[in-house]
Amino acid sequence: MGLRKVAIVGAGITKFVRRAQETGPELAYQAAKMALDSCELKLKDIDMVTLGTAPDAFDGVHMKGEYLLGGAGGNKKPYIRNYVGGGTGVFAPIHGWMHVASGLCDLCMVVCEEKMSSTHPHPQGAFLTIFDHTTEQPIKPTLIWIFALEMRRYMERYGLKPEDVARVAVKNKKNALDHPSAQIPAELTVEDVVNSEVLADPVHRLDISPASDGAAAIILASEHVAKRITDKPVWIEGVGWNLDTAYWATKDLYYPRYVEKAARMAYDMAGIKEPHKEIQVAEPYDPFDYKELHHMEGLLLCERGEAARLTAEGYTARDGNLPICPSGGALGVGNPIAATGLMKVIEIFLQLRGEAGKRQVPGKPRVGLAQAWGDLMQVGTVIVLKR
Amino acid sequence: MAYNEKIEKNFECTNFPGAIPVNYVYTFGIAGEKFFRTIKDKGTFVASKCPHCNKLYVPPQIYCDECFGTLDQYVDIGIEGEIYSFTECYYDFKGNRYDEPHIMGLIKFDGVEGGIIHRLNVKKEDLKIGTKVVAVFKPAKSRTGSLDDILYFKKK
Amino acid sequence: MEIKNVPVKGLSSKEIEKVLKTSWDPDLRYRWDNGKAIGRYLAEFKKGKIIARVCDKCGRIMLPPRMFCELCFRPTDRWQYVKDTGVVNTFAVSRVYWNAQRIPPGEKPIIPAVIEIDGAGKGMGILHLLGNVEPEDIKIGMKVRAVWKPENEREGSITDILYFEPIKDSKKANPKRKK
Amino acid sequence: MNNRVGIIGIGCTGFKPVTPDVSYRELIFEAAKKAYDEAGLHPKEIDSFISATEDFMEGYSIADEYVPDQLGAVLKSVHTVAADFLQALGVGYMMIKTGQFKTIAIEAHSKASNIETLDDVKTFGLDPVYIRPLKESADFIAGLEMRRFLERTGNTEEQCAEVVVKNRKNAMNNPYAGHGADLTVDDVMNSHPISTPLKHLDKAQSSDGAVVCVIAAEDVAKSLSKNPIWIDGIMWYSDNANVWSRCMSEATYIKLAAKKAYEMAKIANPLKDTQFAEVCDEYSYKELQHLEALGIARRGEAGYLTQNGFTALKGDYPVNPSGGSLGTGHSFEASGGMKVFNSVLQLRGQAGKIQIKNANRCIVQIYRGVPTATGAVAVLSNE
Repeated sequence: MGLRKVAIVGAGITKFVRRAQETGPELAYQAAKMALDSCELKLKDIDMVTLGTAPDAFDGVHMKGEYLLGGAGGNKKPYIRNYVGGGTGVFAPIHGWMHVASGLCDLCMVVCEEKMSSTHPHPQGAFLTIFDHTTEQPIKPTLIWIFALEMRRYMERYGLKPEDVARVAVKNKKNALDHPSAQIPAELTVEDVVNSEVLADPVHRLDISPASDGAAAIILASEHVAKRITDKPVWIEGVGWNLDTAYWATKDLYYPRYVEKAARMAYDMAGIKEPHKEIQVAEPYDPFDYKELHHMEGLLLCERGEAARLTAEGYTARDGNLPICPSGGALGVGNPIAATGLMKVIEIFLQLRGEAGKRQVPGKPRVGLAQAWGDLMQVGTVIVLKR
Repeated sequence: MAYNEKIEKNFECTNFPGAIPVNYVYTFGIAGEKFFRTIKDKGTFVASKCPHCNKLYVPPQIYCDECFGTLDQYVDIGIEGEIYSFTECYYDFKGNRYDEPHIMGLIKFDGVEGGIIHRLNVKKEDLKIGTKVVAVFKPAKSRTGSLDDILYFKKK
Repeated sequence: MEIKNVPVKGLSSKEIEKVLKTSWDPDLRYRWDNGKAIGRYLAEFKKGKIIARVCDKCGRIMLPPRMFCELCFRPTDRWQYVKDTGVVNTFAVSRVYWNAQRIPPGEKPIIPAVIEIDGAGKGMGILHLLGNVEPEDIKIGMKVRAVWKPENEREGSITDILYFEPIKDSKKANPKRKK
Repeated sequence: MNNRVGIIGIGCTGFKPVTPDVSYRELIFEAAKKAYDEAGLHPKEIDSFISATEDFMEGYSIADEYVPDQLGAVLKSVHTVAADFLQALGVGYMMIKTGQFKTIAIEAHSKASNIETLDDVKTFGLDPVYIRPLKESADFIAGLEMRRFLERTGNTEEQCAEVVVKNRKNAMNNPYAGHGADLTVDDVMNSHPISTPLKHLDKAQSSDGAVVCVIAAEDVAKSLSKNPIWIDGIMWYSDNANVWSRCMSEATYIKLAAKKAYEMAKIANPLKDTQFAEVCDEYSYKELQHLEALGIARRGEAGYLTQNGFTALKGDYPVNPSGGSLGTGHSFEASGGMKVFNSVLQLRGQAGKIQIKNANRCIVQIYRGVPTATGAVAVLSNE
């Protein structure tokens, strides 16, 4: 008995915005409805629903999975919320894959939502409590610190300059000009980024993705059902996820070994031997610009320490050899955490179908990848899609 | 045995305090805005309508529970409903005990899905499932567009 | 299908003032049981000492201490004091407080660092602060030492160490460092 | 057929009102070590891990960060569901059914005693626009539901009290339960109201504890374990997200979940095909409501059956022989873990004083508590 094949057959996404008037369930609804409409399905056709959303502390509702349920189409259905911090957006479709691949259902809807603007005055308050309550929180850390600590370690290891990293922000924010959901697309220069306000050196303001509200959804189908729904199914060929120790200060931050582990799990399943040759378009997670470089290396899409040089050479541009974040990524489209990850999956889905419009990468790619990262420099989630 | 060492003296049991320091501001959403604006401006309730399934929802929601279609029509359903269930609640949201219980009810409206959960101001003998009730609002001037614009439901 | 029109408009900072809202300040307070490992760790902080746990199977000397070895998955075997000196593994120079409020210009930045503690296993770092040093003088690999609160002010918390400062006589310490 | 999923190891710390001597990490380690030892596996040999947890119960804004170490799951495939243990077990079941995974560990725990403001946390789960601003205890939702349920089905408050008496008595003989007591119906009826008709003794008090369970594909389960417990069926369902849109006189989510789980397990009549059930009794009336939704009792008859000893430990069909949440203590996301653990002991014949004779098959059911309408049903067997 071989594995059941699972395809993405439809997708929906809201605009990513700094503050939405819509409630969380309303955001989820907008994305879910659009996904259903995109493949001409009704909610009653959907057997099961899985929802991905990051901390309860964003939307500001304890057990927010239950709160979002109705808008996500979960009423009177098997519905569950999955969660791996910032890695959730790419994990949610993996969770959906489990639903269909297990044979428990033929059609599963995957919805991701985040409404960060509910936190007042700023979501950073919720980030204090990601650190260990006893051994770290008393010194009042903030999320930006941990990125700054990791970014410095990474830059020091490979002798990178701020400009080397800033190119990622420039590229992605520019790519986002063509994305209808984009919150902060912009035409910037490397100087703009390195001269922007220092938050926690080496992290500058324009190195960071914004806080956002938004939602995204996809529809997954088993092989025989997918073929009835669309003549352009995109298959989930590999899934991988990995969680590193919570004692984050006891590992070397220069390399995301958990991303490599997750990638290898997905590549093994997809039968990919040489990812740098076989992956034709990728959407690694880029909440901070250096993270894209970090993740390219962890995903084995290039040699360690090479990602910055490849970026400078245009290798990762939309028309480069290996387009990276052609959507505009979290840096340009915005970062409603879980919805961002699913936005990346949707981008690869569209790229492989040749339906990415102005963002379409050349060469009719057949194999693509999306990846997200999360927690205390801990989680890698990877999905490999094929046409 | 899971450990070689365990705590054996009760004064070695220590704990460490902490908190999650977060504050929130919630928008009422597309349907909620309509609902509370109508309460504020007109002192009545609106439901959202699904023309396809011929269903009404209160509080209004932007989707139909039946067909999942998008709802953007709103219908005035008036302020009269009936008690679907009720309870005398003895504790507040922090677990503090009241001297006198608060009477809470779920009020359903004829021909409308959903309902409104709010305080009841009803005599003991009328506190029954099925009793017809009507909403009592704050004076129009002092209404802000919030759940507290409804003072309570009383017997019709 | 190409995605062209997407729902949800978003509100400007002015528009948000005009829509109806409600607020909530939840009171979310906890008292976390320290248990054996962290209980002892904090008790030793009060005494001005840092203590680790050792797994005799893999030989790791672990900070913060734990009663189990997460890699061997067995109980750890013994306590071991480590030094209150260490090496800067990485650091940042923060112009923001925990709540993203900016530190006023002219005031000193906060300098968080991962410090690998001497005597603990390789790579065993803890998150703490650097002090008594100018940001430009800090180097990865620099030797530092804990500056403790006066004994009568310690309360059994990691903040019993105020910060770590460079060790003057270290070869790697920058001679330009101002007092 | 060779594609069943079996439980091959389960560890439980027991449930107590407080656990001041261990950190949450130490608590979970103990359960994990027991489970892995029973399964004969080192965590390095386990394919994937699932934890069931909610942020504000842990006091972390991203609670899933702190899952891996005490499970021995560092650099392993680990994920979290914001759901009950039983739903996590369902996800594990699904994962094995994909064919990509052979062994999976599932974890849930409660350190509810560490939450100073548990009432505030529960209120924080209410709808922020339509319910929370009323500033009432979250339990008033249960009061509303209990009233409607009793009124519409004819079950009585006294019959709910019988549930409390039965379950807390059962717990006296369960070494893993922390709230055993010998009560009378009058004790329950005279306890102070929380939100009428719900009274203090109708509500399970919270408890701390951890459960870890290892499941495996049939071939692996048979090779590793002498007495695997099979998951014959498992499914979870949610009713309408909005409290005001639900039918309060029945547990629709369990009706739906039970139908699927029974279908998977090929159960036509739960009373005939299973010998006992562990059902959610976070509030006393919930046990009756769930028994009716599970088809163990007909509508309106659950209270009568309880009163007549049908569901007692020595009755025709014991319900919550462990003591349930009322007797064990409400352990939030770990509730399903407590129920699965006790059911596994029963099916293996290791339940000691509360052992039910000839127990081959049982029903385990959970509910996620107010304000949710989410629940799950599983059918477990030893054959």
